[in-house]
Amino acid sequence: MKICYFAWMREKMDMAEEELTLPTTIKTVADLMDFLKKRDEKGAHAFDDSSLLRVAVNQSFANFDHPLSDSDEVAFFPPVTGG
Amino acid sequence: MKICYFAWMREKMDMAEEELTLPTTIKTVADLMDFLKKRDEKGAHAFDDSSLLRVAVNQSFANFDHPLSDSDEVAFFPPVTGG
Amino acid sequence: MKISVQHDDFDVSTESLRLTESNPAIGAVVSFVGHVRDTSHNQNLVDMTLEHYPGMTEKQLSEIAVEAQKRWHLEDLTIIHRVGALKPTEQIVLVITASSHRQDAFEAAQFLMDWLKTKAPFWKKETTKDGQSQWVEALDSDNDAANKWINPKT
Amino acid sequence: MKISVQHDDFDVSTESLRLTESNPAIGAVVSFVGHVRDTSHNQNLVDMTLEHYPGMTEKQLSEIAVEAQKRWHLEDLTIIHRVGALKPTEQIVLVITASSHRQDAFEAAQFLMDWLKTKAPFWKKETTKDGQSQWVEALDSDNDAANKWINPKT
Repeated sequence: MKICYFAWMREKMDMAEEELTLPTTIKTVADLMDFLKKRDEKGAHAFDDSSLLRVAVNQSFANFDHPLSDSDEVAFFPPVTGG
Repeated sequence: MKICYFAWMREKMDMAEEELTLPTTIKTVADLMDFLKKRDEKGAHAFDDSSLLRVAVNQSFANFDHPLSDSDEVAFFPPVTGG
Repeated sequence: MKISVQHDDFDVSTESLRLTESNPAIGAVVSFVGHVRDTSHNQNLVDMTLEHYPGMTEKQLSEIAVEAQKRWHLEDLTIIHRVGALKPTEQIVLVITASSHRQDAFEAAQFLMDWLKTKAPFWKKETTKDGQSQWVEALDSDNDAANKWINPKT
Repeated sequence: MKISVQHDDFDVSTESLRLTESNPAIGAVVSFVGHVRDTSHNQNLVDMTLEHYPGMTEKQLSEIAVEAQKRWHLEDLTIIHRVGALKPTEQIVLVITASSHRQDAFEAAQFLMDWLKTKAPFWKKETTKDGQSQWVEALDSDNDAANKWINPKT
């Protein structure tokens, strides 16, 4: 699975993207967020308040209960501010 | 008094403007319209259907009951179609 | 604020950058451009001639512009209206509104066009390929659009 | 229909005339341009950097454009959004809608901007003279504006 980070999520995670082989226990976006939050200090900080986060699965906005498979591209970022 | 005609009113009256010394019987725009309608063939034709006409007195839109004085500039024209 | 009645064509970029380049408070610029449209169904419009009432036109456009500035927070605005003979697809009218926020710019531009359409003394005459020419008739829909704005929003 | 995400600046006149010069059915062209605004109160913004999500950005902009074409009668539309570092007063975004009638062009342009603001993955970071930089926060008012359009008008 490819995970992308944008804006301050990229800064907090200190990387723009990573490849991850999905642990079998991860079924949804929420599971993945929980996994990344517990993985290390950076994850704990970045995923501390999930109400600040938005998620895209395969480049479409998704809810936290969206199911995941290993071939998905998931992105975490703050609410958008373009225009 | 200066009287101006625009668009098809100019064509029907066959002039863009004229100077007229106000007969003392003319107190309002409606009086003037009635006078011009009765003056000649062109006036009869141009002022035939007053519902098609708009009036400006001193370059502001005015109703037919607007009072007139000899120093006024009056204009007759169809509804505007700019923009 | 710039208001102009002219035969010459205008350039939207030039006119909008004139407003924004020295004013960092401007975040939103809305431009409306009206074009000569071939409404004759079989595309045989040769040209459109715009007549106006010199003096009253500028007066009416100024009054409409002042009203827009009263109702919305605008940093600046521009109205340019062409007169004389114009060909299909040519630009007829330009309205630009510049504001900190896009809602004000959008609403003010729409207001300016709706009122200009019913309150500024311009008249259009179309000439078609068969040599016929006729005055364009006013639309009820333009009156309806203008009437929406009679009362400032509360 | 043209959709572009680019660092290069754009020219409003060039982009709008590209739509109108060969299409005599177009009577109304509405352009919206967003500019880098100095919102730092004491005018000490040095620059604004726009980041985006390549791939998803183009996908979202296309979906928004298609939705606008479903809801309004549009002859054509253009969306250009800049990314990278931009200075105060510079142009950020351009939306152009071209239609036979101005109401369609105005509403569609407003819709495109309201949805772009909440659905297109762009993020702004401001750098001020004191060397501080911070991510711009999303506004509730932008969500409210976007939500107005959830249901197509009946």
